[in-house]
Amino acid sequence: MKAQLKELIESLVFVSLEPLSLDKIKEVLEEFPEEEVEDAFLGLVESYSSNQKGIQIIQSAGGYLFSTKPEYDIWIRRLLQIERKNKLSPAALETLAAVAYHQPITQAEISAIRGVDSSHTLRGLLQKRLIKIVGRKKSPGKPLIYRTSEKFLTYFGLNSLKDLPTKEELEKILEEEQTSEEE
Amino acid sequence: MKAQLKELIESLVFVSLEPLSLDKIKEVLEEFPEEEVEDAFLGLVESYSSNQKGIQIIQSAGGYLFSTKPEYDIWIRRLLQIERKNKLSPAALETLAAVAYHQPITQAEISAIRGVDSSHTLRGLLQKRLIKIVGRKKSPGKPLIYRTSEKFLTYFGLNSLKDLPTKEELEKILEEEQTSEEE
Amino acid sequence: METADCYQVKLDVFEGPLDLLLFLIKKKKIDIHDIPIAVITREYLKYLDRKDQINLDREGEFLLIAALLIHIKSQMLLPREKDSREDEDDPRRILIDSLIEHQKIKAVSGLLKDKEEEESQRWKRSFTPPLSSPEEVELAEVSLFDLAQSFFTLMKRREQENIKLIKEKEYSLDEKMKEILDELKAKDFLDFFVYFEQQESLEEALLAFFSILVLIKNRIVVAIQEHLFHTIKVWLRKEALETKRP
Repeated sequence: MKAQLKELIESLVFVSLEPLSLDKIKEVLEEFPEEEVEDAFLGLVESYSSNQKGIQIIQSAGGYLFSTKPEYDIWIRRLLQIERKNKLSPAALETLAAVAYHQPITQAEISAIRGVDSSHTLRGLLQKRLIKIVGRKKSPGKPLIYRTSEKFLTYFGLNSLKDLPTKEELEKILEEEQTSEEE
Repeated sequence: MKAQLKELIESLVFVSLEPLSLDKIKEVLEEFPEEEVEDAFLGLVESYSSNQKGIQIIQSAGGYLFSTKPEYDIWIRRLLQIERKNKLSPAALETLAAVAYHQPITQAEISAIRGVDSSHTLRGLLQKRLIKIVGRKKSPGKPLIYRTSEKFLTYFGLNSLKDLPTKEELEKILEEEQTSEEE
Repeated sequence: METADCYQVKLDVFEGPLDLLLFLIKKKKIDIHDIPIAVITREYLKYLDRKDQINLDREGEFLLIAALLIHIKSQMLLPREKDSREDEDDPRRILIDSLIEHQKIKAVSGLLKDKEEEESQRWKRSFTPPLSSPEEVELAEVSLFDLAQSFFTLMKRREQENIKLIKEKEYSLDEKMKEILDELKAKDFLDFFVYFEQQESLEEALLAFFSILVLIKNRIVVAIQEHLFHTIKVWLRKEALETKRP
């Protein structure tokens, strides 16, 4: 049964509409002992981590899903006849970074951090659903407050916000950058 | 390269929206010798024919595609049903919006605002505890009146209903839709 | 049309007003924590001199920073009392903090760019076999924005039906019913559509609609459509008035 359980989980990850979490797998496989499900799941992830497969299991937004390897991108695009995907503008990326690190955050705060008015960029990100409105700040004018969305995580292939470097790590990166530039 | 070619073909079958024929694979992988592609393809099909996998390569409508095994059908259905139920449908969202901005409100009023009968959707929202019945209207027929619930606030991360974006704010966000799309 | 970020400087080596400052700081190889403002303002003015054309929007940002620099400079020149909060009060602090913050954000956006690049090359299956019992179509992610948007789109849709919205006025069904009855007493009948268009807000229109429905249901008025697709006329039932209180 164990081998079958692994196969079963494999099919679930395969058909899932979104990154599938272990919790949801357990919920679906309620008639099986939890530990067995967990073991089978770990076995599955391990078997996919070998380099012999064209498809991988990746972690994204708190769940697992199948994905192709980046190196096959050109042929896949050739098959699907899809042009290179549009990338976000530097302004959009910077605004996203500000939201990601300072959330919950208002438009005024983002503009202050970036040093330029960010309302337009913010609108674009909202349209793309990379950020979302989560409420209002209890301050004069009651401005709307923003957070990054689930889609933000999947778009950048992040499992959670914790995947981003911490503020301390960032400071270290910046220091290194400074020294290397001087050489 | 042979192993990689097998992986590459695996990715192509994986992403293909329709059964993928060997001819199409050869067309996409034009820079590789035909026999090599053929060999790799056969190797791939063979490696998937073992019973150790939850997903299989099956032949359908003149091509090949990945599929789950029929015996896992019940769990797959269970998963997809759970996933679907977890999300609010556009109809549910629209109804919820009508309640949020017009509460207290009756079913007839919601249906009038939306222009479609909303009784079914309303029931669903009631079951999800996103709205609640707060009494009856003192009008003929004494219709039930609805309000959004506490759960509604937590679901959307709101402190109070006053936190909902106003029409003006939303219009500001939406007005430059065209321009921000270009980013 | 160049939009919101148009006052960003776009050169190969740097971009944006704060970056200019950062760039200058790096170029002078000075410690960010010890900014000699005079040098920087001089550099900045030289930079402006070199430009043949000045975009006011763009330079406004620079001027803002220049003003900030001058302000800081003047504050530094004034004799200051030593106290424990000195570090917090140090005007340079604000600038330094925002510079560091901005540098961090820059670093993260570089990282996000790489992630985006990699992720865009990973392909996932975005479809699933259909279920035999079709449930409602689901939505990507539901946020407050979605909620508000769906409401206001709904309103827009209604708005196009010649009904204005907004207005905070409070109406009650009873008041509206009375208003309709008064109108009916004054005229012989009400043209349903004309009356509808006279309503100031969507709420009021809705209320009018319900009032009429209630009046019809209670057999106080009668609505008659003479031909298909014709307007509906609302008539008062004479006998109803005598037996029922409006």
